Amino acid sequence: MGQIELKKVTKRFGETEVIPPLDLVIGEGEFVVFVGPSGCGKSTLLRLIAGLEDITSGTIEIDGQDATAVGPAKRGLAMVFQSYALYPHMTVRKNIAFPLKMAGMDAAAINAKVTAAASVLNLTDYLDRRPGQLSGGQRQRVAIGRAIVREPSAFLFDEPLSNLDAALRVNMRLEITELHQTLKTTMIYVTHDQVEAMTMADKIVVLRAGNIEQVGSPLELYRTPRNTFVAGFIGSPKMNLIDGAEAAKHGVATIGIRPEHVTVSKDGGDWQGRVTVAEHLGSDTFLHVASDLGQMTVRVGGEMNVRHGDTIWMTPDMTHLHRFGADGLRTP
Amino acid sequence: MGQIELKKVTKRFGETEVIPPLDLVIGEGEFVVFVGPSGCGKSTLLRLIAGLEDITSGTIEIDGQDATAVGPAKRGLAMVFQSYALYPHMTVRKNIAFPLKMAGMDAAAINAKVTAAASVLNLTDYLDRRPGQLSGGQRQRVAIGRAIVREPSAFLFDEPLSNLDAALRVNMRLEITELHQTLKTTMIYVTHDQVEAMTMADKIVVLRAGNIEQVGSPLELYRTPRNTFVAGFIGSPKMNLIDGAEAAKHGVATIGIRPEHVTVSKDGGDWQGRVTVAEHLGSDTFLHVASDLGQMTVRVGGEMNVRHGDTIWMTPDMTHLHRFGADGLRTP
Amino acid sequence: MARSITARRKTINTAIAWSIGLLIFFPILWTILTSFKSEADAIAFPPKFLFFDWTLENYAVVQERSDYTRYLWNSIIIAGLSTLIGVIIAIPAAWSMAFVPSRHTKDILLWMLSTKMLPAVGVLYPMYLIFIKLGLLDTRTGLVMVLMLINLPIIVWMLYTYFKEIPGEILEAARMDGASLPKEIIYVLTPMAVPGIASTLLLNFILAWNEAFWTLNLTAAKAAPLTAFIASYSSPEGLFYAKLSAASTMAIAPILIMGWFSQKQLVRGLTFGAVK
Amino acid sequence: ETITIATVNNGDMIRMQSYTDAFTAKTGHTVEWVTLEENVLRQRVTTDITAKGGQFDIMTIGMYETPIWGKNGWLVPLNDLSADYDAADILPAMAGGLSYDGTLFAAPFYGESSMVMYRTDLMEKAGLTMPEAPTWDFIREAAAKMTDRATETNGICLRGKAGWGEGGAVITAMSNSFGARWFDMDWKPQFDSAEWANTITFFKGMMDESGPTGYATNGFNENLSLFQQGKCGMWIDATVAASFVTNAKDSTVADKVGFALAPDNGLGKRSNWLWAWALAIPAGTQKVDAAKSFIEWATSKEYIDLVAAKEGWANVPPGARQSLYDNPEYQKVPFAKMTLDSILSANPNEPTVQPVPYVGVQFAAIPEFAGIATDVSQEFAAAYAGQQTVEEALAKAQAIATDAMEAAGY
Amino acid sequence: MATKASRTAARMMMAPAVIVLLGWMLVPLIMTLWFSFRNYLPLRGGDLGFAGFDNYVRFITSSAFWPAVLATLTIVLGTLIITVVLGVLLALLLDQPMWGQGIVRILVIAPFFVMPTVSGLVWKNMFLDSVNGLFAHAARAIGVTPVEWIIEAPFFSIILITSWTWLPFATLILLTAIQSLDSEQLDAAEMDGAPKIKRFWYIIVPHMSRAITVVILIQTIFLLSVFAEIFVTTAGAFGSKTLTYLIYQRVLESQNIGLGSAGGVYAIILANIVAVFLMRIVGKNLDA
Ligand SMILES: Nc1ncnc2c1ncn2[C@@H]1O[C@H](COP(=O)(O)OP(=O)(O)OP(=O)(O)O)[C@@H](O)[C@H]1O
Ligand SMILES: Nc1ncnc2c1ncn2[C@@H]1O[C@H](COP(=O)(O)OP(=O)(O)OP(=O)(O)O)[C@@H](O)[C@H]1O
Ligand SMILES: [Mg+2]
Ligand SMILES: [Mg+2]
Repeated sequence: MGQIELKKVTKRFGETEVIPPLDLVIGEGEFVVFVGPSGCGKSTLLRLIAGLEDITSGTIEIDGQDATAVGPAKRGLAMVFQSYALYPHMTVRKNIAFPLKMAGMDAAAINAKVTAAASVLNLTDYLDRRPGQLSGGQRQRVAIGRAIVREPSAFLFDEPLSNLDAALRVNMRLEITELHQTLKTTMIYVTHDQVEAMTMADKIVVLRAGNIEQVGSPLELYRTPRNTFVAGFIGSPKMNLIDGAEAAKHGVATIGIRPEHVTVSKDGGDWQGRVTVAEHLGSDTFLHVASDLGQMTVRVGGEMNVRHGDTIWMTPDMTHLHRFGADGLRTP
Repeated sequence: MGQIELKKVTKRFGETEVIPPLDLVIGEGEFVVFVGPSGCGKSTLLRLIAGLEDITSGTIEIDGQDATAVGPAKRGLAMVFQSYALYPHMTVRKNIAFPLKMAGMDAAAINAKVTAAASVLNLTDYLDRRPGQLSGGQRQRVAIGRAIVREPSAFLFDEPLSNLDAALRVNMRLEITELHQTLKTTMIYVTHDQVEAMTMADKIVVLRAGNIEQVGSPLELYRTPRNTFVAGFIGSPKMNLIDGAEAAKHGVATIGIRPEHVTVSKDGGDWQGRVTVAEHLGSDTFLHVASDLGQMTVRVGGEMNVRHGDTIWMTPDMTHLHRFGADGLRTP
Repeated sequence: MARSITARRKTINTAIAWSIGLLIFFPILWTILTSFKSEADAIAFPPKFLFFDWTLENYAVVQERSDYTRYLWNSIIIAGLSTLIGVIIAIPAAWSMAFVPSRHTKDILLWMLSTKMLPAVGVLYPMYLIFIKLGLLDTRTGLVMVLMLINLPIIVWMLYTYFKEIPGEILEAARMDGASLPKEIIYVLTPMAVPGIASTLLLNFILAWNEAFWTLNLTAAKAAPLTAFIASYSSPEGLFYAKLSAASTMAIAPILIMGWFSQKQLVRGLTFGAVK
Repeated sequence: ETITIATVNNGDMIRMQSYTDAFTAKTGHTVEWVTLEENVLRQRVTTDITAKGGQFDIMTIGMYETPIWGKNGWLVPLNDLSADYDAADILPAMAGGLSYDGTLFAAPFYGESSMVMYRTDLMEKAGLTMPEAPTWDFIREAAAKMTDRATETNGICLRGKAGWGEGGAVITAMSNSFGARWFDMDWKPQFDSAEWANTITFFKGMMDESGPTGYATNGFNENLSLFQQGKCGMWIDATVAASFVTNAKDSTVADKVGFALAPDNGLGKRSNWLWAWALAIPAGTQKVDAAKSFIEWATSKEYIDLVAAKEGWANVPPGARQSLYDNPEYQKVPFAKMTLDSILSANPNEPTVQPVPYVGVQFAAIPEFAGIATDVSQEFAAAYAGQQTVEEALAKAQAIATDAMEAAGY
Repeated sequence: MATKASRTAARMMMAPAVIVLLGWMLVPLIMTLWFSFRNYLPLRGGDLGFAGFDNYVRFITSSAFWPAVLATLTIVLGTLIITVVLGVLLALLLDQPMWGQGIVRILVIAPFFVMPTVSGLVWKNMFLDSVNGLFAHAARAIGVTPVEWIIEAPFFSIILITSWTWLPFATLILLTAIQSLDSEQLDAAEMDGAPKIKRFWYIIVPHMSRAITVVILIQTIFLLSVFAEIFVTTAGAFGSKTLTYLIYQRVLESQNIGLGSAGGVYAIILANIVAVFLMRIVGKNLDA
């Protein structure tokens, strides 16, 4: 239960093709994260899967059944929206019960399910409150509660944490991960957040302008980005991409090295540069460096005593050097 | 130009005292960041300095002159608001020109200044758009543009980046830092964001309930937090604070150790614990560990092959151990 | 802006605002006061403000002359039902406009409003003939229909601006949760829009209550509302200010009281999306 | 059966409403009243009768509508009323004005003419005596003498208000005594005649001298109110007003009022009008019998006796029946004789000095009249108010009337 | 939202409102058009045959036509200007801190609930009347000759009444608009050195522009058909006859349905000219 397969799915809004033909298989029980720049079609893709938008061509199969023409309610999927989309006029209990009521379940059964879901989500004490009386994290949990009672074959999340503040985001991230470990239901999760993508996903799908750039586990993407786009997109701070003569030395069009894979010294090394900004976080120091190879960012663990204007030397860790051809693709 | 001194400033809203008597000196050209939990009075303090609120008692001196009774326009300060507070019906050009127009400057001079500011801020192409047609980062820059054309003796920023998305926030952070380096004007900056506070400030002011808990450079605060509040507040992930027997061993009420100052091993060490969640970011791995000392967070550089449920050993780096007395104050 | 304003400023504001408020309210106040005067006091010079012989005689006379309660009841039924039916028809239309907008949505909306600009007198005769044909003259049914149609554009517009503020995601959530379209509207949209619907009901109730052209021309005895009641006082023999005032007070009192009680709702709804 | 009656909101009609129970007791029929202000009433009933809406079983209409509607066959003839009713008792002038082609189509509830009502005390103070039949010159002179702006005493109050039933009626009746007419025998409007110019000039001259401020907006009600407050020396208006100005409850001058015939100009026609509010049955109604029984009741001698018994003779509906004026009790009412004399001195068929093709004293009973007269009276009102000259007003009136008459195909 | 199913549903849900309104517009409109080409005189026996464009020509060439158009526009514009200007000022005032704000609001909103006939009657008889009106009393009390408001200033009188009715509406919308202004914008302007007056012109007024357009749109719709106020006060005399009133006279007083219908068609044309004009600005302002 919970395998979703997209076959040559396309989507146009009027004249503009938002999703060019796209194939994707999401396995049962997987936690799949969609990432990509704003406007690349993440939400659209999710909504196509949910059935909230018609696909222009292609087919969507859920558990092997063609679901292309099936209405959103019938696909057996549950969605958690960015704004949570709780029903503000209903209590938490009614919110969670709503899908069951729509399914015509009898009151006793509904009650049992709601109680169960509430206890899983630590909402038991809030069942009679309205969404307006809840904190952000609690609302988030109600939205999830509403999704889980339906026992969907897959959950769809569209940037569910983006409205929360940083501290809460960390907590909720952990909670969702735990939920996935408990339920083992397929989850499709859209986010902008690097950390969320890296920490939660079994599989990350990187999208650009509706195209899939790469699919793989977080560490796969971190270690072996398929092209410069993925290389630049995954990882924070961004990978330094260097082209020109330095890249040519390695026989490729572009080389990439992550900020954490560069050793910095004040005395000597491979590349020389001048610090433009030094960001001291205590735990780390980020140096933004102007060098002959262009603007670069490097990370130094702990505290390093450099300031704006200092000259430093950088030495890349060759084992972590990434090489890309003229077409942007990784060369082995 | 740009020294601001607060002497025994207090502020009450009706019955509630939001700012108890407070003294603070902000030196010329300094970049001062106010941090503190929500509702602690950061915005209020900023607005008192700006003159947008009357102070209840005390005096504010700007460049040695008593400015307590001076109107906001006359204090020579410029403010960038959290919502940017752009004038939605005016073009970018008119927005930036507005303070100059109010000052009665002639059209040619205004034009020259606006053009100059726009080119500094990369807004030249957008001068004829309305704020509604700009992205968040561009709006932010217009707000800054409106502030710099006045050549104020100090800038006041109230959480200027909180409405932007993560990637943009990083860029704008660098831009503001560079701006400060270029203009060398005093800046007072309110933020919630750890990273912003650490990376931008010359001096951080930590507030709690209107009281100043500590003032100092970011690294000073990171290295020698004056009390447990500051210790827990500065640094991300948070410092692990441990009390009870383990702290007693060190002869104090509480000890603190930052996640980055703990060495992790699978074989042995000081403290044993079980991993509840392992977050693999590629560049780092964050481990959330349940131990006898309570829930702890540790950071491991690069990739570490641990999973949920694994048992690990943690060894604190004693040179970075923080000790706090029963009153919460640091003991030397 | 939130700087302390002096008590003096506040006093001055209060004084000016109260004076203007009373000035605006004065005609109504004067009408109410006059309704308790004798005819002689009503036109006395200098005018008597509070110190006159208060009397209820005028109300007694007015009540004796015409059966106020029947007019009142007709007004309530006609204004109430026309508004209610209007809202019921308008909710689906406003739903469509707000949540499934097309290129023509705005055109349709503006077209609807433009139907309100037709001069009513110009079509009185045709309407009268149609009403005769349909046997609707002097029936509440007929008036309910007409007033519903007159107010429908305003109702649609108000609901549309309200609905637009409701995030579409909530309706989508309902759809994902298995709600059919009618259920989505009944269980989710309508309850969420209750404040908006309430103020729409209110404003249109008032407009229907005060509508004086069709209600006067299409009724005789059975369905005549308060506008017809007042028409029989509009120029009685002699200028009986006190009786005129009593009748006027009786005609406006119910709506005035209702309006005051629901002021907040009304104001919020009145903005037609003009205020975001 | 329940019959619906549309009626005007004047005092006599409202009094009749309060006696509805007596009717119900007598016949078992109940009544729904639709009481409207005069202008609104006229619109409502006209729309209803022309469109055959059938909303009313009885309509209150006047001398203007009755012949036109009767001619179109829209009214039920009333020539078969019961013997008790004594139709022959109806004053011939009234019966004549409410008939078409010899058939009575509406029964007069009350009839009226117009006459001079004056303040005996002020007249005395001015050192003048009001003759039984004054001339306009005398009236103007007396008005000037009685006027005292300091005490807000106006020598004369007349209607100037736009509307054919308001100022239009007064000026038309007055124009008759000046020898003016609306149309010549070829239906040509006559506002370009010297007689009309004289009429308006005289009227405006006199009113400017001695009339109240704002007389251009005064109608019957305003003048009544002024007179009752003692602000008018003379008032030439409907005879029914006599009972209001002599009623001590509302009038401060009740015991100081004298009456005289409407003035003339020595041309053989007086300036009084003739009007009746009458009850008629629209042809479409299903309840003819019930309606007839109501009319018979409301316009009967019995009703007059009922009112007389309850409220005194001064309050009975006047001007409809000869028998009322033969009643010695009624003859004691101060204005009874003058009312009858005034009614008798008006002749709808020969309203003015020169011959006219129309019937009606202060109106012409043709369908176009109301529209034209309203427009024309608006022009006159503007002239009274000084917004245009008399010549301009008359020229416009002529143009309006010519245009409308052409449109109507005369 | 935009699945095929939902679009189909949307069309069906829109249908009832559109159909009834279309019927409400078309049926009388077509009948009016039909009558306007007929020589329809009910008092002369009804439909007397085809009239060609006679009615149209007669209506537009009548001396009353252009003054009526002018009167209509005068009343609409006059009321709009007064209500918007005073509405803005009053809204500003009510936005200030004061005691008893709620009650003042109740006082101010009250006229909106008064039916036009009643307000016409009350104003005409109890205030504007030159003998017994309060204004006249006031004038006399200070030794001035009372003004004949309805004669000397008919437009003023009518506009006074309509403005009194609509000022509350304008005030309340504009007040809500002012209250929705982000106070940081005013703070920013103050920091930028704008004094009170300039903050009003540069920040508050532009912020209210959308609300002002809505006020104008709604009021115009209702003011174009102002009738009771005129009927009760001047009865169309002294040049205050609006197009609506003129049609009323033709239809109901002259009983010339054909002519009145032609007038109705002209009124529709005028209304549409105004409408198009309005929609232009409103459409733009409502998008923003
Ligand atoms: N209803 C629509 N009509 C027309 N274009 C649309 C519509 N919805 C989305 N688009 C376009 O489709 C593209 C993809 O939008 P989508 O919302 O899927 O992006 P996204 O990846 O979710 O972006 P974000 O990260 O900002 O949420 C965008 O260019 C957007 O402008
Ligand atoms: N105008 C006001 N009237 C009354 N209390 C106020 C007012 N403005 C602020 N406060 C109170 O003063 C305290 C400080 O508010 P302030 O806005 O300065 O907090 P802050 O530190 O900026 O918080 P945040 O981080 O959430 O912006 C809060 O408790 C707030 O409720
Ligand atoms: Mg999205
Ligand atoms: Mg704040």
